[in-house]
Amino acid sequence: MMTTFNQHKQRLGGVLAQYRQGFNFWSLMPLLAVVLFAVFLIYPLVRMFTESLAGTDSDVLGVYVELFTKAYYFESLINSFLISITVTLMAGLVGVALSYFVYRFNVPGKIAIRAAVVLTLVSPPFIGAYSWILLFGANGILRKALVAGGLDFPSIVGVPGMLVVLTLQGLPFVFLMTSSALSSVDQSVEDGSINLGRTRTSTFFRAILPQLRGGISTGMLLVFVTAFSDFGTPAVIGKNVRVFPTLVYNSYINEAQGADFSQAASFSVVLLVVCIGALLLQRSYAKRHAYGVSAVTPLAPMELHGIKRILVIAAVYGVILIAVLPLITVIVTSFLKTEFQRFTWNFTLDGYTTDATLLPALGNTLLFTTIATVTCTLAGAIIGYVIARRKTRLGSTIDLLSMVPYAVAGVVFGIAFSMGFGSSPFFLAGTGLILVMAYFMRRLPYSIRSISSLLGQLGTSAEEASVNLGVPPSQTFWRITVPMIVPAIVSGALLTWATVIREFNATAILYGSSTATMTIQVFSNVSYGRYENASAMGTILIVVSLIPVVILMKVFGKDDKILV
Amino acid sequence: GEPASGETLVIYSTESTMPEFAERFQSETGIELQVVSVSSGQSDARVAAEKDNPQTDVAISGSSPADSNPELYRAYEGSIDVSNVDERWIKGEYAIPTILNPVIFGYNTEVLDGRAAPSSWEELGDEQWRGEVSIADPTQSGSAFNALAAVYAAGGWPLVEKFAQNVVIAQSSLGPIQAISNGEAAIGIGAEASVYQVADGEDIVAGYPTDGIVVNVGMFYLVENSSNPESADAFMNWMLSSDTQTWMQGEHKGMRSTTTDSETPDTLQDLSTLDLIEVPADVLADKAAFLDEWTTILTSVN
Amino acid sequence: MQNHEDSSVTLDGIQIRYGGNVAVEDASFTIESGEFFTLLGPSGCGKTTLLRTIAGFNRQSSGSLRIGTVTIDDLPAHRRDTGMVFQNYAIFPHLTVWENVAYGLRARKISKDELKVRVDEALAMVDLGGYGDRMPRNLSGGQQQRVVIARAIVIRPRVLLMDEPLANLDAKLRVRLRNDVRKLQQELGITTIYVTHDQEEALDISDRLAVMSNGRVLQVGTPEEIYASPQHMFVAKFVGEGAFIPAQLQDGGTSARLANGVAVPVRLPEAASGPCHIGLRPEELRLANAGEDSLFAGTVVSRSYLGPQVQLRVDIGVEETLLLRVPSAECPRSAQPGVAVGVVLVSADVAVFANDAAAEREAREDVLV
Amino acid sequence: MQNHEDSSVTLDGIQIRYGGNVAVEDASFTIESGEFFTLLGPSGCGKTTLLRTIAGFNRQSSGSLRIGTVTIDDLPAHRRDTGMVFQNYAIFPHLTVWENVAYGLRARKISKDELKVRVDEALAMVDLGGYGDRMPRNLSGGQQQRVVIARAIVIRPRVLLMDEPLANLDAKLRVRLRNDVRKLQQELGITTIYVTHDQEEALDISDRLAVMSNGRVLQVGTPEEIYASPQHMFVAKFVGEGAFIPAQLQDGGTSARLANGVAVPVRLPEAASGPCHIGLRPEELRLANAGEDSLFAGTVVSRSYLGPQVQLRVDIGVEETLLLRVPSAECPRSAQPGVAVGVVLVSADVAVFANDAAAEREAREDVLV
Ligand SMILES: Nc1ncnc2c1ncn2[C@@H]1O[C@H](COP(=O)(O)OP(=O)(O)OP(=O)(O)O)[C@@H](O)[C@H]1O
Ligand SMILES: Nc1ncnc2c1ncn2[C@@H]1O[C@H](COP(=O)(O)OP(=O)(O)OP(=O)(O)O)[C@@H](O)[C@H]1O
Ligand SMILES: [Mg+2]
Ligand SMILES: [Mg+2]
Repeated sequence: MMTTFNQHKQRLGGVLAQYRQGFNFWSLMPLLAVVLFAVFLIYPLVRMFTESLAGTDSDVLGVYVELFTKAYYFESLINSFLISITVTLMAGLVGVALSYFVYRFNVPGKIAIRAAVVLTLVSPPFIGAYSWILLFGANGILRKALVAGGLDFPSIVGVPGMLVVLTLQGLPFVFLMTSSALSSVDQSVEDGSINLGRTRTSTFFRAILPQLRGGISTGMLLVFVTAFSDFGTPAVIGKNVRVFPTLVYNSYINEAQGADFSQAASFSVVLLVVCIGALLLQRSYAKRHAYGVSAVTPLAPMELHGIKRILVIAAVYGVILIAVLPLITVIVTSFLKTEFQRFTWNFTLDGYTTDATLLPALGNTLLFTTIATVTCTLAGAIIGYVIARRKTRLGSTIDLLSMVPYAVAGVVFGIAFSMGFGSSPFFLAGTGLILVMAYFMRRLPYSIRSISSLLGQLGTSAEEASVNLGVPPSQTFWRITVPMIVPAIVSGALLTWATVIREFNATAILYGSSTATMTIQVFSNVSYGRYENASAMGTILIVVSLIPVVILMKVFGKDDKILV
Repeated sequence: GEPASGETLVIYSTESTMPEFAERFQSETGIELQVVSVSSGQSDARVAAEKDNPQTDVAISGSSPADSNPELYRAYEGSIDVSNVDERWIKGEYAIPTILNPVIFGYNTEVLDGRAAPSSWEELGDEQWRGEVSIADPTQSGSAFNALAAVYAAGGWPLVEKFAQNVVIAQSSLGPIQAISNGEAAIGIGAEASVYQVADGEDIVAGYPTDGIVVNVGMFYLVENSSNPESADAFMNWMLSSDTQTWMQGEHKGMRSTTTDSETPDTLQDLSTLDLIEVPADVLADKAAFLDEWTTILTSVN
Repeated sequence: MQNHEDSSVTLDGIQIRYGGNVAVEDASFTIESGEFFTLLGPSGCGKTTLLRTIAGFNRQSSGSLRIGTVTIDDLPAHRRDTGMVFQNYAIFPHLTVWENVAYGLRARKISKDELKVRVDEALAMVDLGGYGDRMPRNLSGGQQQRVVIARAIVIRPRVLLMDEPLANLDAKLRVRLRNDVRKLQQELGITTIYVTHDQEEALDISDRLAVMSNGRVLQVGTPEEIYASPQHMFVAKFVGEGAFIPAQLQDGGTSARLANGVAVPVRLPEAASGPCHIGLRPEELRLANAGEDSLFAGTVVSRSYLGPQVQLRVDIGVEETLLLRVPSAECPRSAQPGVAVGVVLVSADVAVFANDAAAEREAREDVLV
Repeated sequence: MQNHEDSSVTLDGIQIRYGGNVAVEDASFTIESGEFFTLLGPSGCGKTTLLRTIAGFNRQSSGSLRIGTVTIDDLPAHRRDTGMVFQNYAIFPHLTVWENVAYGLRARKISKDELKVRVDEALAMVDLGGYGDRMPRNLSGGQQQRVVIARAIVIRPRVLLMDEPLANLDAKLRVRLRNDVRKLQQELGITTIYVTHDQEEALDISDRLAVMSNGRVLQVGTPEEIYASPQHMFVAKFVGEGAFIPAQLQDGGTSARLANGVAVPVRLPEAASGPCHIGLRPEELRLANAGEDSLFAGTVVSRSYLGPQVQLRVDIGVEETLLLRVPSAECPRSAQPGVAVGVVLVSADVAVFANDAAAEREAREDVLV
């Protein structure tokens, strides 16, 4: 009798203690995170979906049926699939090789290489597209030189151009993911394989590569999603190949449709379904190939000599050169005069001085990017921390939700946000706020994941040690947890900054009269043939995106890992 | 209230030269004009999406958006003086005809490489131009639509079919012009003004089809419930003034005036010498069906 | 500052669950003030779980904890005033050695001067006087471990908790550090709960120890009690070496008959019968001299040289081989594998264990991974 | 398949550098065909470096390596036909247990049937018969280690190299696995080079061993030779326990005088004089009985219970304390810290070591981290 009473009292005490601990900042966070996703992700997507069913056609599913029955639409879906899969494979191949070469061999200038890779991540793909036209188009400088030299080199405009540009655009994702996967492979695995009689090559394919599958597939997923949903690149270099994202975008802005967005919404839903499908496939694949190992002794760099070394260096720098060639082109042409929309070899600063939209666009870009980066980094750190450390019932829900934006293409984001927040009851169409919101939600998963996976690796013992030494959990967070994750926060912020600055697909749908960003103006300059202005603005965009990278390098020293 | 200097007016514009108008307008009236460069389709879509909270005062469109959504726009009757506008261009009470742009083509003589340049839509159906005629997507671009309508008028579906075999679809209205400019295409179809942006008279030359030219009328619309209706009115009246129209024609080769009281420079072929036609009535009657047929033909031939 | 008068720790029917699994079952014992108490047991038996519960990182599902006379069940971890030394790298990687040690003190209101004195003192205690400015990544494993120890003792906790603090160090260093730890604890007179799975370490260092298996505390006692009078065969096996042979009690429980027919005198408090196991430790056996009478006759199956001693395994025709340790100087060269030898039982009687099938199975699983 | 007739390994003046640092200096010895040979030494002494050089992962800067009569200096690692068991983590995480073991065989041209037979056989040898389909992450540490062993032996290498294969396992398991390893090696008759820093393990398992310190091989010999006749004080200290006390040789090198005036008989092959150290192992000493004459008189400073034995440290007024191990049953209760006792020297004479200042310093650094 007595004992049961005491047990009751204890149990009650326990519950009370949990309740008391339970209602604080941290227990509110999971809830807030779910609300955040519900409002900024689920709501607009659902609204887009309902809109897609609310067509003026009598048959609500008509648009979907049309998509699969009408060759004009269906072909673009097939085209997009073919192109994206090719691009994904090419980026995978080149990205893995590049990453392995740089990680493994004595290639000089590794920091510069990593910086170059991040840089290519920064520039909007259609800048690359039009640079490629300048270089290898029918009238391209380099193509003409090659032709003059007797090499019959076809114009790059069209499918080859799209493949090149989209592959280069995807390269950094694969590169970065592979690099980080490589860092968890232990040297002893390679030694073990060689010791068992395998050659180095066989060892790479049979023992090392299989362990990278999770990381590589994540990178390739990102390539696929961007390639499948980019309409800026086909718009500039596409030529006669209809691709699905262009269809989505055009259906949104179609003159013939009037104010009926059901087609745009339906197409977006299809795009979303394809990307989510890719995401689910990749997740289950990565899960099957997750080995939960971490390297005690990471793979040691290998000294190559002679011809092998030269070949590897040539391959690496060849790829890097191709990747930065568009950037160089942009910078050079920004100082060239255009006449009749063609560059001449006359120096001018007109590109920088004649465009009235340059300063406002720069201001907008800096403002939105900064706000989005700061909020995204903060929220990402907090939510990532909550997922990793505060075991809550909402944890798996948040985890799942934070996955979705990976698969939501920029166009779809734009359309969903425009439908969700553009008009009543929010009236945010064209405002800076709606842009920042979209940027925030697109990048949030990246921030969350980088923090939660780092914390998972670090383990809890340092934090427990702090609590054990009498420092309450709230202070422990600031004094132990935060300092330990600062490097990850910083490099995550850097990546957010770089990718938000170049955002185009969602921005194109959401921007308004006073909120045009640099990428929008570059695109409009390219479309109107104001190439010197486009190049000048592109150059400024490149410089601006580089600033934080440079600052970080100064602050954190020349640790090349900061760029990953 | 009165239009006030210091106000900010917004325009969704399809005209690449609009920033220069804006500069001039501000220096003359003190009213700032913010230009958002969009295509006709984008302009329509935005105005529709923003109907509860309009973000622009004026919109340019080539696709008669007020026909289907009159509630989005404001009739100009009473606030804009269109007395100097040539009657031919006036279509309804919403669209303000401000700029004329005949849809023609340009060609790159280097790419022609000795071949005779085509002089009519009919000739564009000739097999020798397979893959060398660049045109924007008629389902997206007003000028491409008008060009297609002219092709149809010149030779009906048989000609459209031959034409479809030759075209390369560019991804924007200015794409075809850029394609001839950088040598990607031999022939590019577009508005006269855009052709003259790249036509230097040597390599790139403007060509006027002899079997019917449809004129793109740059229609300006006043947006319903916009924030600065008075300034919008002031702007439109300024646009249609003979001063502005004279300056426009002098400054931008190929931009033609809708008005009768402005001076036309003689560097261009006079409008009256061109074989102007209307978009055929059966096309106008069901635009969607016409475009459907076009996309079907296009997908079937390549 | 703290009441160090009574810093005994009392566990009263502690049960700890992870979801549906019981990790610790009904642990009840008291650790005296100033005592060095060890939790000993194989991997996964619940040692860490119990320690973390005392520190306040897990909550027991039932039972109660006291430090001194105060119940601490509802005290959050950061107010329990226990210093914990974690098994692994719980060092703060972003702080210098000095700041690592000062960390806990800074949370308390202490003057700058006293802070400095106490941190320096703690560093000196663990022989890291000159290392204050180093970052942890520039220390060897042993040095890192000492930083963590200094960090825990500098706050003068009422109870010091150490979770396999020496597990990752090499043998020589482990022995040296365990002596240091013991000396430090005695100087400070601090109640210490130490976790290890190394039986020699546990015997060497502890005032008393608890042997655990599968979440249950099998026996609590001094090293002598545990080694010499194990209450369970699992304890006997885990804490020392020897052969554990199935036998049949006879003569009212005064002797046990092995499968080979030999009867061995056993010590048993009361009359009993039935199947059992007897335990024969190496030091209870020796080789018979030539011509000497011996209880067991067998064949050497292996001989290995351990330095001071030679270890022999002798097959006497039962399930297990006997284990003998002969001083190297005394071990006849002739005692090689295959040679017949006699084995003398040195002690008057031997330990005997009841056959508890369940306990047997568990014990075997635990020991043999 | 391979010529197993002569798989001896000969090191001839091997020097190995990392950049400017010499990691291994002038190693010259031969490991006989079928021998179990151990490299023993403290952390950082160059054991792994030497092993990796034999496997072909490092290249020596000078000297030459032979397996049998063939020089292998220019043979790439994957053609040396050595099976290596890595200390840790060398398991392929993406392959099942079965595929891990099959991995090396697949690189060879072997029929499907033979592959299956050999892999199953190897798994059976390490008691992992039923585990073929498991992924490594679902195995315990001991099981993983056995997979790695199976993987190395299945290719029937000419030489088996094992780098601290048991270092991360707990004590009980380590002892069990080392017996398994030894048995396996004897069954297969495979030349084995084993690396450890655990002296007991080295003595127990090896046919012969090499003791290394700071890149130099100090002594090569059988366990008995190493333990009982160490050539360097470092070897004596590292391989066993005891007190090493500074002394002064006298009487032409037949005895040594300690700082407290006591003279101890020493064994020295030839006459010598001057300062030296004597080494006193625990088994060379015992407590004097009441009234018995004893060489040393001292005071107990610590007593700890190790189970079969009690360990005492006795201060005899010199730099180091004597270390005694008394069988628990024989140790008087009275021998507690602070009590005066006599200590008898059991052996006729004791080991003596020349004072080599440099060697001394190195040895100390090595042992005391
Ligand atoms: N967080 C957890 N969730 C679920 N089960 C757990 C958790 N931590 C430990 N366990 C389980 O509880 C049991 C006791 O684990 P504990 O860590 O206390 O063992 P231990 O005695 O410290 O072992 P070791 O010597 O390996 O550290 C084990 O069966 C373990 O698998
Ligand atoms: N890759 C390397 N580069 C430079 N120095 C090295 C490298 N690997 C080892 N060393 C150095 O060479 C020496 C010998 O190292 P080795 O790893 O062979 O020691 P070990 O005897 O195996 O030690 P442990 O018992 O700790 O494994 C050490 O001083 C070590 O710091
Ligand atoms: Mg534990
Ligand atoms: Mg090593």
